[in-house]
Parts: sequence; C-alpha cells; structure tokens
Amino acid sequence: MTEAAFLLCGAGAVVFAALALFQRTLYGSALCLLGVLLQVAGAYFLAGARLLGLLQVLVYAGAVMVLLVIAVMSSPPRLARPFAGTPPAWLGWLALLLPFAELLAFLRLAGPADGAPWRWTPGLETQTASLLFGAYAPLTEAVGLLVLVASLSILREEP
Amino acid sequence: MQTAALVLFAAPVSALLLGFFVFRRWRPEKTHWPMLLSCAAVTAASLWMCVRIHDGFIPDNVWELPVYRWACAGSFVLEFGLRVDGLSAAVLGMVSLVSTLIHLYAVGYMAEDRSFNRFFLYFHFFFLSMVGLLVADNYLQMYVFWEGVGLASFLLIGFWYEKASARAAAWKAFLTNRIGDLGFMLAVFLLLSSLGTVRFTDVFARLGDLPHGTLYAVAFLLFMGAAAKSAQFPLHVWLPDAMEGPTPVSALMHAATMVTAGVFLMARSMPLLREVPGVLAMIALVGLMTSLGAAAVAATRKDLKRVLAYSTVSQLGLMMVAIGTGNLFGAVFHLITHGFFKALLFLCAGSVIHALHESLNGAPTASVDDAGGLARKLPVTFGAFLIGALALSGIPPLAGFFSKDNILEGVHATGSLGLYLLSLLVAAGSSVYIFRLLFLAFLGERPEQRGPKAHAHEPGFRMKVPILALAVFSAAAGTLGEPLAKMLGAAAPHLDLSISFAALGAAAAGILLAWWAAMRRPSFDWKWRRAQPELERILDDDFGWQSFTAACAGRVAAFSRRLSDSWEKRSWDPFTESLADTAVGLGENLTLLSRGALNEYLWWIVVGASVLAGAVTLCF
Amino acid sequence: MLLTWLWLAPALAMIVVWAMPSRGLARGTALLFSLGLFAYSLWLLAPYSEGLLHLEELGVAGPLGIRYRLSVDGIALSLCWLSALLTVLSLAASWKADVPNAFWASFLGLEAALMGVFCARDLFYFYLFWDIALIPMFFIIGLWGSSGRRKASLKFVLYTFLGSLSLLIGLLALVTLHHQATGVWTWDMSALEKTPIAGRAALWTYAALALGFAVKIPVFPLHNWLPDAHTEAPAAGSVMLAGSMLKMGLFGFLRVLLPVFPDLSAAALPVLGGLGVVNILYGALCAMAQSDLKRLVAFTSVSHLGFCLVGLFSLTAAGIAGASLQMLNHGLSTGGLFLLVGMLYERAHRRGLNDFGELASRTPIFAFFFAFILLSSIGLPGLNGFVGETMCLAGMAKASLPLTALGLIGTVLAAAYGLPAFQAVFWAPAGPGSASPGLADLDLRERLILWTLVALILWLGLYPRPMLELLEPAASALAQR
Amino acid sequence: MNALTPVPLSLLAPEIAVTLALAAALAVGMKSRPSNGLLARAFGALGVLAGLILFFWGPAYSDTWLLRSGGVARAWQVFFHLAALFFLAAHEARGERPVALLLGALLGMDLLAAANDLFALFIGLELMSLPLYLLVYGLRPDKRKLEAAVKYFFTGGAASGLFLFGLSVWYAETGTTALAPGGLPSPGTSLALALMGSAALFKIGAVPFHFWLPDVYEASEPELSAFMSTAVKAAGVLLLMLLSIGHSSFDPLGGSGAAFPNLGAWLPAVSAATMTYGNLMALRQRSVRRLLAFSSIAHAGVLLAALWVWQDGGHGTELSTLWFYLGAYLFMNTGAFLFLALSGISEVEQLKGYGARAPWPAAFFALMLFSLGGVPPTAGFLAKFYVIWDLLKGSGAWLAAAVALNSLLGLGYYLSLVRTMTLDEPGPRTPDGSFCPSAAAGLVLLLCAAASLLGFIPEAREWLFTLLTL
Amino acid sequence: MISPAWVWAISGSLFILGAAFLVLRRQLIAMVIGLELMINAANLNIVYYAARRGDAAGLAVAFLVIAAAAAEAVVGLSLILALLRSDEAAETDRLQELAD
Repeated sequence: MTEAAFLLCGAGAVVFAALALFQRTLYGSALCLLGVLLQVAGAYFLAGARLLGLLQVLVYAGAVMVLLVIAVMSSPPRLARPFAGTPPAWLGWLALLLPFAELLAFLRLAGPADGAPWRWTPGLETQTASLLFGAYAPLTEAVGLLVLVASLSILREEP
Repeated sequence: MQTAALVLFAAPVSALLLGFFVFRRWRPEKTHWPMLLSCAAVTAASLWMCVRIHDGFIPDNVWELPVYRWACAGSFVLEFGLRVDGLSAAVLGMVSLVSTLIHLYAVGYMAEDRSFNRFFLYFHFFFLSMVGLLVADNYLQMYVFWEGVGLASFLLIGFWYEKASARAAAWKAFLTNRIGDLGFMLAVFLLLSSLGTVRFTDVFARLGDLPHGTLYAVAFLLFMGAAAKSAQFPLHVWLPDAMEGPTPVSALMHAATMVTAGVFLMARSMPLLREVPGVLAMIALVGLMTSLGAAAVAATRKDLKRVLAYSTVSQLGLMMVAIGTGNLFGAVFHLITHGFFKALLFLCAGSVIHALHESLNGAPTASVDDAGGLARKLPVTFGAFLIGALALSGIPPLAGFFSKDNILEGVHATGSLGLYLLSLLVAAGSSVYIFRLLFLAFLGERPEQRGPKAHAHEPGFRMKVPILALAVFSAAAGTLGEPLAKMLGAAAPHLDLSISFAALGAAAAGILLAWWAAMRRPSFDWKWRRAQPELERILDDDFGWQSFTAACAGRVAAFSRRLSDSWEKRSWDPFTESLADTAVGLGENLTLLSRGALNEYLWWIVVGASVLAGAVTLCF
Repeated sequence: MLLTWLWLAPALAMIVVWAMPSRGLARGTALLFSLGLFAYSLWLLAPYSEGLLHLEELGVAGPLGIRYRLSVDGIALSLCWLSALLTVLSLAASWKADVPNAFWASFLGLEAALMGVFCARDLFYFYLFWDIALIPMFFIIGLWGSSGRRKASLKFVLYTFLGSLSLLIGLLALVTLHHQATGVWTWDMSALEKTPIAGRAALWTYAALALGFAVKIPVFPLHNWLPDAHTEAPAAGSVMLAGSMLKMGLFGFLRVLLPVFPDLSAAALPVLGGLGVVNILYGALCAMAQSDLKRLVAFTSVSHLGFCLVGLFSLTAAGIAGASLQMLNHGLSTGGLFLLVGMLYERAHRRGLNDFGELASRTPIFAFFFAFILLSSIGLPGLNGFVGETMCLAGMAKASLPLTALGLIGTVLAAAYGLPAFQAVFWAPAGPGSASPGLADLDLRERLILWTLVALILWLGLYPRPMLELLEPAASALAQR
Repeated sequence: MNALTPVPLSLLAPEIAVTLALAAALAVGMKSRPSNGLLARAFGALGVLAGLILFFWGPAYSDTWLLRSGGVARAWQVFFHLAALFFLAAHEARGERPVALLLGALLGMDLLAAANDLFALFIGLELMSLPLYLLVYGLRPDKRKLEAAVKYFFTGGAASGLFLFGLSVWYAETGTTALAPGGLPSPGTSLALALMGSAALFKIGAVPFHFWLPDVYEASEPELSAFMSTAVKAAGVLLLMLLSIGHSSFDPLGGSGAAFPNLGAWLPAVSAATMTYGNLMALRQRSVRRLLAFSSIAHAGVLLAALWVWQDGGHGTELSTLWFYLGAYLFMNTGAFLFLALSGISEVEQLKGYGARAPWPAAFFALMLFSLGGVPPTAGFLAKFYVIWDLLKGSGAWLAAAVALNSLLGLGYYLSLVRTMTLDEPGPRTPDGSFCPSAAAGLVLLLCAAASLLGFIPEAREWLFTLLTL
Repeated sequence: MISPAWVWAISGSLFILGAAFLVLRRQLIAMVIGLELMINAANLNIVYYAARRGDAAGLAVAFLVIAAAAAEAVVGLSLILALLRSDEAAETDRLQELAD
C-alpha cells in the first residue's frame, strides 16, 4: 500500500514536471517545480526516509526556491516564447523521444533486477547520520567545501 | 706500339688542354698550332701502326693493351683498354690523315671567325673522340667515344648558333643519334647480362654461349646504333641538315669522323654479324634502299653541300650493302677511299663557298643558282673536284673504282641478281648526281645562275694544299687494296673484268645522263623541276620521311606539354592541393553542427548519451 | 664518438652560428665549420675498413629495444661526404646574400639531420633524424625562398610529412612483427635483418615503408611537392634538397627495405622498378615542357632518381652500386645545375628559359660550366652521370629487359629536354626585353665552387673505380640477400 | 572493510594541506589589500607543493572503503598538482578568489583520483566543476566570459545529472555505490556506465560532448584554458578509466577489468571522430585560442585511442603511454597557452611577423607548436609515437592510421601558425616584442621548453612511469 | 507487490523531462529547473532502493546529493543574476557571441 502511495507521489511529480515544461512563464514553471519537489518529498516520507523528506522541503522548497524566486523577479517582466528556436523544436522532441524509447525498451527487454521485498529498517536514519559523520566524513567535508566554494560566487567582484 | 698508342691520346688531350687553358686566354688566334701538331703526331703514330701491322710484327694482327679497370661491382667488371688490329689501324690511318688535312684547311677557312679558338677546340675534340672510338677494345668504351663524337657534332653543327636553323640541326643530329645509341646501349646491356663482358675479344670468342635470339637482338640493336651514326634509313634524317656547320666540319663529319663510325662498328662486329644471316640480309637491304633513295634525292638537289651529303648517305648505304653481303674488306676499302674523295669534294665545295661568300650573305652553303661557270674562276678547285667526282663515280684508275668494284663483286657473289642490278643502279646514280653538280656549278652558265663575282678567286695556300693532297690520295688510294687486304687478313682483291666493265659502263652512262640533263637539256633543272612543286617537295622531304619524323617529334613535344600542363599542372597538382582545401572545407561544413546555441550543445549531449546508452545496452 | 661528431658538431655549430653577434661573423663561421666538417668526413676514410666503420653504441637497449647506434658502410659514408660537400658549396654560393644568422644556422642544422639519417643504425634514431631534417628545410624555403615560398614551404612539409607518417607506421609495424616472430624488441637494423618476416602483415608493412620512402625520393605520382619546393627554395636550399635530402628516400630503400625484406623486394620489382621507369620517363617528359629553368631542373631530378630506383630494384651488385653512385652523381650534377641557375637568378632575378639568350658569347665562363654540368646530368659518357645510369640499367638488364629498354628511352628524352634548354639560354639570340645584356660573368668564388664540381664530375666519370670499391661491399652484401 | 570505519586522517594529509591553503587564501582576502593576489597565490602554491610532497610521504599504497592513497592514484594527483602549480605561477589576477576556487577544483581532482566509490567520484566531479564555472566567469567578467561560464555551467550540469542518474541506476542494480560491481555485469550496469561514461567524455571534450569547449577556452584566461585542457581532460580520462576498471582494489599495473565490456566497440569510433573533428575545425580558425581549443579536442581523440589500447590490455605499457601523453601534453599545451597569455595575442592575425619582433618568444611558441604537432625530436612526437606503437601491437592498425593522418592535419595548422609568425611581415595588429614573464612564469616556460625536447630519449616513457610509481 | 519497473519509469521520465527543459527551453532559469529535476529523478531512485534494502549508505548519498544540488543551483543562479544585471535577458538565444 505504502508502495503504491510512493508510486502515486512519483507520478504526481512527473505530472508536475510535464506541466512545468509547458508553462509559458517562469513563474508558472517555478510553481510547478515546487509541486515536483513536494511530491518527491512526500515520496521520501513514504519510503521511510523522513529526515530526507524534511531536508528536501527545507533545502529545495525553502532555499532553492527562494533563489529561484529572486532570479525570476530580477528578470525583466516580459512574455517570451518558452521554447528555443535552435535546434528546431521537432528536432528537440525527436532527441527526447530517443531516450524515452530506450527507457521503454530497457524496461521491457531487460527490466530492473527484482530484488528483495519492500522492507522497513528501523534505525536507518540513525545509521545514516553516523555514516555521514563516520566513514562518509571526508565526503561530507567535501560537500561542505562545495557549498563554501559555491558561496564564493556570491562575492561581489571588485569595483 | 705502346708509344704510338700513347701518342694517340696524349697528343690530342694535351693539345686540347693547351688550347683551352693557355691559348684561349693568351693567343686565341694561334690555337691551331697545338692541334695541327697533335694531328701530325697522331697521323704519324697511326701510319706507323699500319706499317707494323702490315709488316706482320704483331702476332695475329691484334695488339691489345688493358689500361685500367673502369668500374666494378660484384661480377660486373668493365676494363678500359686499347685494341689495335688491321681494321682499326687502317681506318685510323685514313681518319688521321684526312683529319690533318681538314684541320689545315680549316685554319684558312675559319681564319676570320671570331670564335676561332672555340672552333678548334670542338674540332679537335671531334677528332680525339673518333680516334678513341677506333682503338677501343670493348663496346662500352667505344660507346663512350661514340657519344663524344655525337657531342662534338652537336657543338659544331650548331657552331654558328645565331641561326635558328643551325640550332635546330644540331639538336636534331644529337637527338637522332641518341635514338640510335639507345639500340647500341641495349645491345651492350644484353651482352653484359648474358656474357658478363663487352670486350670484343671475349665476346667474339664466346658467341657460341649466346642464345640465338639474343644474338639476333644484339646484332639488330648494334645496327640500330650504326644506322643513326652512319645515316641509314630511317635514322638518316639528321645528316642533310648537318650542313649548317662550317664546311670543314661537314668534310670531317662526312669523310673521317662521324658517319664512318657506324660502318666501323659494323665492321668491328663482323664476327658477330656473320652468325646471324638474317640481320645481315636486313642490313644489305636497308643499305641498298638508303643508297637508292639518297641517290635519287641527291640527283635533284641544287645545294652543293646537300648533294654531297646525300651522296654520302648513298655511299654509306653501299658500304652497308657490303657489310650485309659479308664483304668486310669491300666495306672498309670503300670507307677509306670514300673518306679521301668525299673530303676532297667537301673541301672543294668549301672553296666554292669561300669564293662566293660575298653573294651568300654568310650562309654556310651554296646552291647551284649562286654558282655557274666556276671552272674558269677556280681552275684548281675545278680540277680537284673533277678528280673527286671521277673517283666517286668509280672511273678507273681512281680510288673509287677499286673499292666500288669490290663491293659489286661481293654483291654479285651472293648470287642475287636483283641486288646486283640495283647496286649497279646505285653506282650509275652516283655518277649522275655528282657530275650533274659538276656540270651545273662549274661549267653551266645559265642566265638563271648568278655566277661568281668578278673578283672571286681561289682560296689561299693553306686551303689549297689539303685540296691538292686529297686529290692525290683520291686518285691513288686504289692501290691501297692489297695492303689493306693483308692487314684485314682478307683475300687479296682481284678484278673480275665483266663486273668491272659493267660498273664502268654504269658510271659512264651516269655521266652521260648527267651531261645530257645538265648541259644538253637544261630544261630539266630550270623548267621542268619548277613546274613540279609537288615532286620537289616530296624529294626535299626525303619522300615524306623528314616531315614524318618531324611530326613524330612534334607529337612527343605536344604529349610532354599535355602531360605537364593538362595533367601535372592542371589536374594532379591542383588535386593534391585541393585535398588541403577539402579538409578546410569539411571544417566549414562541420560548423553547421553548432552555431553557438546553448540548446544545441545540450541537444548533442542528450543525443550522444542516448546513443551511447542505447548502443551499450542493446549490444550487451 | 667518431660518427657522433658527424651530426653533433654541426648541431652545436648551428647554435654557435645563431648566437654570433654579426651577420658577417655568422657567415664566416658557418662556412669555416662546414669546410672543417667536410675535411673531417673525408678523414673518416682512415679508420674505415672492411666495409663498415665503427659501430658506436651508447647505453644499453631498454625494454623498447631502442639504442643509440651509429655506423656507416661505404654507401652511407659517401652520402655523408656528399652532404658535407654540398653544404660547403651551398654556403659558399650564398656568400653574398644578405641574410640573418638563422640562414647559415639552418644549413648546419640540416646538415646535422642528414648526417644523422645516414649514420643511424637504429631505426628509431633514423626516423628521428629523418623528420628533424624537415624543419630547417621548412625555414630555408619559407624564409629565404622566392615569391611563392609561403605556399611551397607548407606544401613541402605536409606532403613529405605524409610520407614520414607512413614510414613511422611501417617502422613500428616492422618492429612489432619482429617481436612477434622472435620475442625480442629491437630497433637495431642489423638484428632486424636477421629474421625474415613474411605474410600479409609483412606486405602491409612493406607497403607503408615503401610509401614513406617513395614520397621522399619522390616517386611518381607522389612527386608533385618537388617542383614547387625546388622552384621556390633559394638556390642553396635547392642544392641541399636535391643533392642530399632526396637521397634519404633511396637510402631508406637501401637500408631498410632491401635488407629486411629481400623476398618482397624481389617480388616488388615490377612495381617499384616499373615506377622507377615511369619516373625516368615522366620526369623527362615534364622537363621537356618547362619554361622555368629551375622547374626544369627539378623535373630532371625526378627523372634521375628513377634511374636510382631502377638500379636498386635490380637487386644486383652492379645495379645497387650503380644506384648508390647515381645518388652521388645526381647530387653533384643536379646540385651544380641548381647552383648555376641560382647564380643566374642572383644576377637577373629571372630564370625563364626565354628570358635569356646569347649567353654563350656574353658570359662564356658561365656557359662552359653550365654546358659541362648539364652534359653530366644528361648522362654523357666520360662524365659521372653516365657511369651511374649505365650501372643501374646494366643491373636491371639482368632482372628485366623491357624495363631496361624503357629506361633507356629516358636517355633519349634527356637530350630532348637538356639541349633545347641550353640552346634557348645560351645560343638563341636575345629577344627584346631579354635579361642577357649586362649580365656579369662568374667571379672567382663562383668559379672555384664550380671547378670543384667539374673536377669531381670528371673524376667520377673517368675513373669511378675507387668510389665504386667503396660502395661495392655494401652493394654486394645487399644483392646477395 | 567495515563500512563504518572512518578514513584515517593521516591518509588525507595532502588534501588537508590544500584545504588549509584554501582557508589561508580566503583569510588573506578578509582585508582588501593590493598584494592580496600575490599573497594568496603564495599560500596556494605552498599548499599545493606541500600536498605534492605529502603524497610521497604517505604510504606507498593504501586502500580503504572509500578512498585510496598512493599507488596509481598518486600519479594522477601529482599531475593535477603540477597543473595547478603552473596555473598559480602564471595567473596574475589581483584578488584571492581565483586561488581559492582553483584550490577547490584541485581538491575535487584529488578526490577523483583517490575515489574508490562512485559517489566519491560524483562529489569529486562536482567539487572540480563548480569552481571552474566560476573561474571561467572570472574576476572582472565581460560579456564573453559570462556567456562561456553560462554555457559551461549548463552543459556541465547536464553532464553531472547524467553521472548522478547513472550512479542511481548503478546503485539500483548492484545495491552499492562501490566501484566493485560484485557479480556479473547486467544491462542495467551497462546503462549506468554509459551514462556516467558520457559525463567523463564530456570532461574530456570528446565528440559530441565537446561543444562547450572551444567557447570556454576562447573566452577564459589562457592560463585557465591551459589548466582545463590538461587537468580537466586528465580527470575525464581518469574517470573513464575508473569506470572501465570498476574494481575497488584496482591496480592497473596488474591488469584491467572488464566492467565496461563494450568500451572496445565504441571507444575507437569516438576517438577517431573526436580527433578528426578537432583537427578539421582547427584548420579554419582565426582565433589562436579557439584553434588551440580545437587542437585540444584533437588531442583528446588521441588520448581516447591510448585509453582504448590500455583497456584492450595485455601489453604492459599502455598506462605509461597514457601518462606520458598526458605529461607531454601538460607541458606543451601549458607552454602554448602561457605564450598567448604573456604576449597578449589572441588572433592569428596578430601573430603576423611576430618572429621578427620577438624572436625568442616566437621560437618558444614554435617549439610548443612543433611539439603539439608531433614533429621529432619533441615530446609530442614521442607521445604520438608510443600511442601508434601500442595501437599497432594490438588490433588497432586502422586507428593507428587515423592517428597518423590526423597528426598530418594537425601539423597543417600548427605549421601555418609558425609560418604566419615567421614568414609574414608584421601587420598593424602585431603586438610589439614586450614579453616579460614573472620569475615563476619564466620558470614554467623553461620547464615547458625543456620537457618538450624530450624526444631524443626514447625511454622517456619508462622513466616517467618509474618516477610516478616510486 | 508493485514492480520496481514503475519506479524506474517514473524516475526515468522525470529525468528525461529535466533534459527536455535543457534542450527545449530558452530561459536559463527554466533550464536550472530542468537541472534540479534531473537530480531529483536520480535521488528518487536512490532513496527508493535504499529504503527497500534498508541501506543507510544510499540514504547518506541522497543527503549529500541534496546539498550538492543546492550548491549547483547557487552557482547557476548567481551566473544568471550576473547576466541579468548586465542588462541582458537570461535567455539562450542571447548567448551566441562565442561561435564558429
């Protein structure tokens, strides 16, 4: 049942993503993205990764969305074509059809390994936390550095 | 012998070096002295050799001296050496004697030319090459000097190079000779590859080792070389044009140095040729054909030197007939007597030109139109010319009679009546053309002829002496038959009276015909010929052969231009260069893939990744 | 170190000359140095014996089997002499040119590379020097050539680099195939010769190597870099290019292809010998139609080198020795012709056949030298060209008579291109606008240069045996394989 | 290996040194001083050097769950550190920001080299890429740099996305992010590797993932282009190698795995396409920087060929060939870009007659070009020589021919640059001969020149290999 | 039990839709959205399998990915802001100065 709900959330995300793609305005696209992110967060909750879901909401729906909103608001308010002309749209769609077809072919012909059943593991999140500051510590540090470096982009250039 | 042999080379080489390094700078007008001295020395040496051989001091009549090893690589060894035997000594004697006289003549003839020094250098180099050719002991060495002769002829024919015709004639001579040389060299290569040697002694000793086909090929190819040098059909085209050089050059070329080389080569190869009767027959036929054709052309030419030139071709043809009938003695004998009287005739022609030179505007030759009635102005020349003409016609007891008679005997001995009759025709023809010339130039006094200027006179002493000397030789050389036969180891010549009378009759008939045509019925030369421009053209063209060869040369030149322009310059070279432009052009087309649009970059990434993923997953 | 100095000394001299403070000093040093090197290369005959001079090795062969190895046999030694001599002559011939130090240095650099090619016994170093030679030549053509130099320099390098790449692939394949056959990595020529390689891969390797060498010679139809390069290069550059650089290709055939693939070489006779004949005829025919003296001489080069190819592929001692001799001859006579054309160009700044006339009487000394060297070039007996051509063809006569006969036609054509050209420049009357009036005859320096050539031409023509005895052991060894 | 065992800090000493330098550089920037840039560069160089030494100080080889140190990883890290040092020596900006960003990117590369785990690879990739986007943007941006940075960011972001999605597929299939697949390769893992491989090809600049490259190289500072064309390309090659080995305790000296079995099928095609495309495009460029960018694409093609031989395996010399190629390329390309930086030349037009104005710099540039073109006796020649040889040893004869033909195409434009520089008359846009490198940059120039003349030593590859695997 | 193929289909679609943003949209901000979608698609996959297997490492990965994605978004949006500030629209067709 939970699994079905998980799938439903995922499907919602896909729907929102498709909606976002066809929004004429950035505003609409950003709103739809919010929808996607929330759906994904819901899926995380359902998968038992509640902390992760929370993080998703905080970081994405919070921080990233704020950035997006600032960017959207800084751009001149004009109604523009949403789609680029080069390459021609039909060529672009054609290019996207290819991976879709591949995805379908892959799922039909090979399919993912159908492994163990859905299983709840208590204490998973504790484990995750200890891992993040244990064996994964260098990587965590690296991601910290990553954020630091990213923050360098905010520095104003010298006059 | 060794000393004499040394003189043969040392004298001309040192004369040339002196002439080039000393006289050219300091006393160009005295250049002839070392040359004359060297000629005299060579003549003395060669005559002494003749005597030694004739007197049997040399065992087997062959004296050989290896000089040095020229080249070697593996089994390929080439030695240079000298070979003096009866054949080479006899021809050498004639060549050096005649050359000496012509040298002397040239001193007077060229005295006023500003390139006096250059002339004598070339002239003497011509002589040196001929001497070297005669005493070579192998084919390749012979070829070396053979080419030297060719080069000297090129330089001398083109001596007055300001004239386009002289340049063209020089080139034509050299080129035609090179074509013949191709055959010569190929024969050399054949001998080298099958026998490993080109020494005459070795080759003749080992003829049995050669397969028959090779033998035929070698003989044929050698004849090809000889045909070019000795102006036999079809390679005779260069000789008539070779008149462009100064007259002493013509004399030397026709009598002593150039055209004799071919006959000498054939005479030299006689042991080889005897093995291949087919080639011999072909040589005889070619010789006869050349002889007849040249006689016909000579009988109708008006230019003095041209008539003499065709007469040479005709006489050489006769010598080839002798070779073809296996009559080595006859060929060599005629070669020698012909050397004397042809030199004489040319020198006389030179005197005529010298006398007429004011009305010739510097042309190196004269036509009968310019002459006429010269006998009175130039009595000595006329007398000498008459002797020469008689000798050429074969009137006894002059030199030509004996040698020609011997050839005819040889032909008769083959038993082929047709060949014999045709040879007789040649003999008659030779008296026709030479006496026609004599009558027209010296005796004729037609109004159409310009005739000599009032003050035309005999040449000076230095030119008269050689003429007179040669006249004596031409008259008396018939007596050389006996000693020559001894030197060559041939049977002593004897006169077959019936054949002699036939020949004599033919000659006499020829003279009469010439008299009739030139003096009695001059309409032939002055009216009828002019009415037949077509015939005139054909004769002038050697029955079309000249223009045919010219057309061939033109074809080759056009082909080379086409190759160079259409193919090399306009097709192949641009094609290779266009490969570079193609590469740049491909880059130009590749820019269409991206025009700086970000979405396009991403499009490629998506497509690339999809294709990669698809390929990898599906190929799995 | 005897042989190492042969390339190292000019390489060092190149740097010294480059760094000279003045042009005059650079020029003098360069000439002096090249003279010294020539003397040194002659002196090398003293330690030379038994057909091979000094194997010089450095270090040990590493895992790649590459090792610094130099040695010369008679053929290589003679080519070293030729390169050294031509460097001297071309430097002397450019004496009056007002050119920077780099000019003189380039020639020394070129000399170093050429010496390296001829001395190397290890294929890696052989290739290294082979390619290095391109760079100085690129600058010589590009910087000091005539009007079309910009294009010609690039065409020269790219075209011949194509050959180099083919050569590189061939060499690598050869070494790899040898490793497959014996399990040993080696680039040593003498070791590679010992193991015959056969099969399809060998055929491809052979083709790649032959292509690489053929471009350099150059063999029809890969020849068309040559006329442009020659035409545009300065006279001294043409001399080095024709005299020494083209020999690299033939030397490659001789050093690599013939010894390592004796069977394939015998089988390749119809193809490569045939191409040699095509070269002879094609070069001569094209030369006939040229109206630019330098271009004409360039095409005669194509023709002459055809003889070498014919000689090589006769696979007889005579043919190979003749081809080696012909390489020298070609260096002397074609080099000489380029020098002469250069002298003419220096005076008149023109070199069309029809731009001149009457030079025989106006500049008789020049005419004499030109005629002499031209005659040597068209193979007049008694001069060097004849000896080489004869031996090449005599060798080929043993292998294939039709090819010999066809090759001989080249000698006829030689007369057909050489003499009219001579006549046009020296004999024909000078037309209006001709460059002939006022041309100065040769001065003492130029005469000295040309006398050197004339003396050598005469020597090799009249008494080639000493030289042939030097070349013969190597040629016989090759022929016996 | 216990998943919960933390990595010992001692193994991370080099990275810590660099991080400290990064911090020091940032600290320098707290106060605005004119000497900030120099100081930061000094700190940065110190850190990078210290890291370089510490790599050799540490254990010869150690392998933990996530990260390795020593062994083959060290060779790559040495390479990255050298490239970074060159950048620091040449870059003369005022602020400390470029130094900090570069050190960040260097840390990412170090992580990449040490990674034993796909996720570590991803983080390394991100840490390498993000600072580079900002570096391209530059301190004092202009429109072109901004455009280049944006293009780089979005294409790079797409590549990261591909990598991450590939990683997720890998994780889904194998249940772990470790490079050891543990079990037979399946279609899923192949798909994952293809996606991640695309990201690697993107970093290398292989066709058709290369379109960002010329734009970025053209717009950014030449020394940055030098860094990217050498270090980032090497990182891409490394990434592809790791993917195709896919073995946690991998030691390529001992042999190669087959995690990416179909590499053999498509890599030669990509390689040939890449070098041909790069050369053909370079032939028609008017901007020297753009030309060198396309030339670096062509060299990437050759690198892929070398990589393919290595993956094909079995000959024992392939890794050293790859390293030598990268090493030679590091020197010659750095030299070429450094010349552009110091002479202020960006258009081919400006090169006209430069040889007459400034002979020595021109000679230096010509040497670099000859080396890039693969003319003996340069290191560039030797590099190509090894690659062709290795290809011929295996079954790559046609690819060898392609490499050879491409070096002919390459020589075409390198040589015409030399020609423009030496043969043409100076034009109005030719800069004057002023060419005054700082001491550090001069040292780098000398190093480049010296290294480019290595072609005389045929065993140079073996020397380098011994040096790197001490 | 539902086949994991559905999860693949969802994450795959999400990823391809993200790519569609990059290929099709011309506003750079929309393209950033596309990038985020791609990352989320991958993360969804990871979390699903981590949860299913009870694998803490997978979750840790997902944690760090979110942070990294945020960093990426920061960089991207800062570049876009820089573009906007220099009086330009943040659209792809305005970025064609660098081209062949």
